[in-house]
Amino acid sequence: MTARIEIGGMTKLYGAASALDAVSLTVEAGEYCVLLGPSGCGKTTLLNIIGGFADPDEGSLRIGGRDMVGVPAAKRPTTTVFQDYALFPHMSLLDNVGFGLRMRGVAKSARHARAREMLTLVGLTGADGKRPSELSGGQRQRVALARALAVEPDVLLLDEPLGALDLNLRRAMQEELKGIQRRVGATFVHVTHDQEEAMAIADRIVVMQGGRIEDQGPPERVYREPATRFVASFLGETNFLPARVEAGRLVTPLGDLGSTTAAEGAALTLSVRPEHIGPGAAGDLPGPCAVIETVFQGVHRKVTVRPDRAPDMILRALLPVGQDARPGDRIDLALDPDHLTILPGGDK
Amino acid sequence: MTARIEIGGMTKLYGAASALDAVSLTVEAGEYCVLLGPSGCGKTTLLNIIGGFADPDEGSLRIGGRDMVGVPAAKRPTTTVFQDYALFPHMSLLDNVGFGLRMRGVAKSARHARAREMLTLVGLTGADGKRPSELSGGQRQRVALARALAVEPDVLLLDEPLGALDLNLRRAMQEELKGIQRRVGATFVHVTHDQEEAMAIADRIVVMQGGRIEDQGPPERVYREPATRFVASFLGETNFLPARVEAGRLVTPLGDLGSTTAAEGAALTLSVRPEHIGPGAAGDLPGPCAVIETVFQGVHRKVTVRPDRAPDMILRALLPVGQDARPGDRIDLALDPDHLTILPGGDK
Amino acid sequence: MTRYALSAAYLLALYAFIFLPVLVLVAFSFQDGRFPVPPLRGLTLRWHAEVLADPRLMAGLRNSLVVGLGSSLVALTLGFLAARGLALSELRSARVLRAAITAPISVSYLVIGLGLLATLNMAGLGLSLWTVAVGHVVINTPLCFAICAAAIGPAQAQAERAARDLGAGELRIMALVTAPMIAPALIAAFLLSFTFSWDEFIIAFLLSRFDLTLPVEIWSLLRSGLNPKTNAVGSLVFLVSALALLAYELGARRR
Amino acid sequence: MTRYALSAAYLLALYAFIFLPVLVLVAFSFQDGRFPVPPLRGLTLRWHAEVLADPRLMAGLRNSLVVGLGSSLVALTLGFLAARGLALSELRSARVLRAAITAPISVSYLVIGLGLLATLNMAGLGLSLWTVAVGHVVINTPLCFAICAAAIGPAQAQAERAARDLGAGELRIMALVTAPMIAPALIAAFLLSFTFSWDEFIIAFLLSRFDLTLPVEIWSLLRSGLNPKTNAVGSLVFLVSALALLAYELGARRR
Repeated sequence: MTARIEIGGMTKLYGAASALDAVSLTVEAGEYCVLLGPSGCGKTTLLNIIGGFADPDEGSLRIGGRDMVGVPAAKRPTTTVFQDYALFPHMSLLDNVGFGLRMRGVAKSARHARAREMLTLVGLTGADGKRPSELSGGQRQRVALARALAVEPDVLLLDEPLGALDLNLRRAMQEELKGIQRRVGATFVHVTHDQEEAMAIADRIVVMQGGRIEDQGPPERVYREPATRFVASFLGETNFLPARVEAGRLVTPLGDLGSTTAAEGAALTLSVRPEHIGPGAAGDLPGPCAVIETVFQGVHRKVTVRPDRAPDMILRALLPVGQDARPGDRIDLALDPDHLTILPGGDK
Repeated sequence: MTARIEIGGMTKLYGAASALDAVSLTVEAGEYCVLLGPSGCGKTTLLNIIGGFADPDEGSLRIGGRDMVGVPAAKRPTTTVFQDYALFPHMSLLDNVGFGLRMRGVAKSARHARAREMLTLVGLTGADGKRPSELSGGQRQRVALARALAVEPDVLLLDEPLGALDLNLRRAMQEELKGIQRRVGATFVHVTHDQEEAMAIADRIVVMQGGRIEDQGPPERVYREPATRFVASFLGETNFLPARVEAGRLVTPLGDLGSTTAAEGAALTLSVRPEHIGPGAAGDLPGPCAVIETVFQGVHRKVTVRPDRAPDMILRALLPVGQDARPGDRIDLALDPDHLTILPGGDK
Repeated sequence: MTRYALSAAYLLALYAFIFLPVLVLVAFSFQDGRFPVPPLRGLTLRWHAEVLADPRLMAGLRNSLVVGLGSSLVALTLGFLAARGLALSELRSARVLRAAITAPISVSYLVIGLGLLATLNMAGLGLSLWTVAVGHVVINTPLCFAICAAAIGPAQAQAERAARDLGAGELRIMALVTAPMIAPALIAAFLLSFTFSWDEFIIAFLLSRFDLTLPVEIWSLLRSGLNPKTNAVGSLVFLVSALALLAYELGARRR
Repeated sequence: MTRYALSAAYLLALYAFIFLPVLVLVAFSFQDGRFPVPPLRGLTLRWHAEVLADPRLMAGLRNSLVVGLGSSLVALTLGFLAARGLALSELRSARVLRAAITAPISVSYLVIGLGLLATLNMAGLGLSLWTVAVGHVVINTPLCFAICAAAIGPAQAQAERAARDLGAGELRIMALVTAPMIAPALIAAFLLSFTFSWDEFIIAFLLSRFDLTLPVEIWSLLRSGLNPKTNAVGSLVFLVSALALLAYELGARRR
């Protein structure tokens, strides 16, 4: 009912470009793993290789300890929830959900019972006889999930499963997906480019770019201590500050940001998220700033400012909504030095 | 170059259902007005009537003081940016943007000059000779904007102009739209169902439902003091608490929430946004709670809790990310009574 | 509003232009007299009865039905298999291969008839209803292919992929997923193919010897000039085409 | 991999089946001898030269070209106007009206030919190349309509709406927006319509008297049996169809 996935040195070329470049990844049995990245980063290729829809050029794939390279999709302990659901439009929901069991030779009454059970699991009790065309987008997504889970796969693969839903429904469904995963216990591998979705749902986020894994770990660790500049900017808005290490101190255009153990003279980049820059006093860093733009976001007001100490720089900060700020105003801001992330390399 | 829009008692029926039900609205000249609501609320119908693509069954429409009912779209001082852009695929960008001027008999050299100017305004300098198919979604959106602005309309109508873009691009384009509106000075009427977009961009938000205007005003006023229960929940997540007025005090299942001037004995509903419920002590309201679910959102951690004082109730609150909370934990929360919105009517 | 009036007038004129010939044909098949020209002297079913009693025409009708149904079934099977194979292949050359099968739609029936005649001559095979049927399979396979190919798109490819993921083999995928999903197109292709065969004259004329199809029999009948009997048998041909069209509207469009 | 081998073998067999007749026809038009059957005795252009020198065949060629080009242009215009009118109307009945124009595609050419003949008889009009052209307009208008109607979709409606918003009138919308947007479909409809007219025998046979189209001339030629000259003229017919197809591939598909 659940299995560990071990991927080693996986490479996949499309022509001269590599969609995957020596990717190694282990997903524990029963884990909810989200592959996150921009389009073209290789996340879907990786999912297709796990599911048996594409062959790797190099590398190993083991699911539950069994070698899977060359095994056709139909014979793998995996099923997939496709991005566009790929329901069978000419079949009732019962027949859609029971299709996998029918292919396995399960008798009609048994597979109907199981299909009803799965429809109940996804909250569609009593809709057995409907056709997919009679359902809303969110309901179709549930049927696709029920169909893939009906054959009790060890690993469920989800290819942008919420991509076709509108924002509110997407946020609701992601909580539900997580709940279903806890109940059925299978390993879930979920591909998305939506970082909010990934952070909300994942046990482990795997951030990919250009066919490589840039970072992986629990959502909070990846958000708060990103391994690379790409990860820092992809997982939410951030400010990058160029910094140099001088006499054991981090020196930025804004001033001295405290002591560090990094190598003397090294050129670094600091990442500071907007929520870690807030109201302050003139003596704080960055201190006095000119407001360029403000955007009301309900919970916060996001301001774009130009600090007096480094007028070439643009910073974004979140203010509490109670604090008014308009373009042209001058405000004092303070940066929280406990939430700096130090990344290698200078300004690019 | 800009004009005031006055709509009075506008009604539009589709069969027996009313798409618009006696809507009256004034948009000031040069204002950025966003019509916000779920699909089917009548916002697009209203836009179509302003643009001349649909006739009202009843009501008046004046633009810049001139009566517009019965005037064809081609003769109105309005142009539209359509949801799917509706660019002319067989024409270069120059010819697309210059099309309206061509129809007005402007000579080739003059309209090309103007089209180049508009392409520069939207950040597409030098792309004159390209075809729409060579552009990305965001660039097409800009061309549609340039094409509609090239004829210097008094009123620009935008029908879900950012609906086809992905989230990051959408947030970037909304700032740009606002900037362009300030530069050209025309009245913008923008239809969307995305409340974040509406709050970020609008001078005036008009929230619609069921063919009626539920609330209108500056984004902050509408977010912080919504006129109705619908507006409170559509503009962001919120908690509704049933309340009664007893001896001049607001009494809720959580306890006494302070004095009020509302009529004695009235059944009311209070709206409290999750960001106004935060960490507190056991003596605060709601006080001790059991955590049901937590969702990591980067800037915050959203928790769903069941307060001990009213175990039938579910509350959602935002915690700072530093504060750890897992399902099953017990935490003390405090509600900020300064940010209560009192809505008429009891629990529905 | 005048724009709509103009459109309506235009459409009416177009309908009259397209349908008038058939209406005249059918109307004068009921003419009580020897000449299918006005004035209409009275209505009679005599000519229709004569057609139904004519053993050669009835044999032609049977032959046409057999050739039409049989050749359409074969053409549909060949076209469906080719369309599915190409639609799902990831070959770069699929577009070219597709064009190559579709191309013969625009090749002259006359050329195909002449070519088949030459080929059969060469192979020393005699002419019969079988050779006519082969000719109709040749002309209708590209048509069936084109209709099936247009119907098989990403939705079918995705559904097949899902079926494969759930453990289905190729035959079951085709029978349980692909074919039912494009059933309206299959029905349309079969019926269109049938009406084309039903109507086809030149290939049937060139490739038959003793057992003739209905159009060839009618052509013989026409040598004695136009009369209400030719109108009556023309109406019969039209009736069968119209039934096929009705079946299409009921079967294919409704789904 | 065996699945691909199987598919490839199937496709090859299908191609052979569809193209063999035409290949045989063309090959034996170069036969140096009196009979278009194996063995191939040698290659000669004699038969092609004879065809080009035959005044009746050359007159037929000219007539066919004139009728084909003229009737296709008229059919395309009628079909385009009807398709645009219907596609953009918001009438509930548009679907029915559309079916009514498309329906005649499946009606027998024989029936249309007989019907037109009866109608012309009735109206007392004589037969000529004009009547053949009218017949071809009747059969090709539904085809042109169907192709244009399939090409005019929401994208065109939206673009027309935008053009109207920017101040364009109906004629300029059609000329500057609708027609250029569906240019590939217009080209396809015109060329397909031309090849159908080019190839058509039965209507041309029934509705002409002195000026004959090429298929009718070839049919006369066939009375004297199959010989390399019939192969040569068949190849000529094929060549023109093939050129139309090539024009389609270059013109319509490339855009």
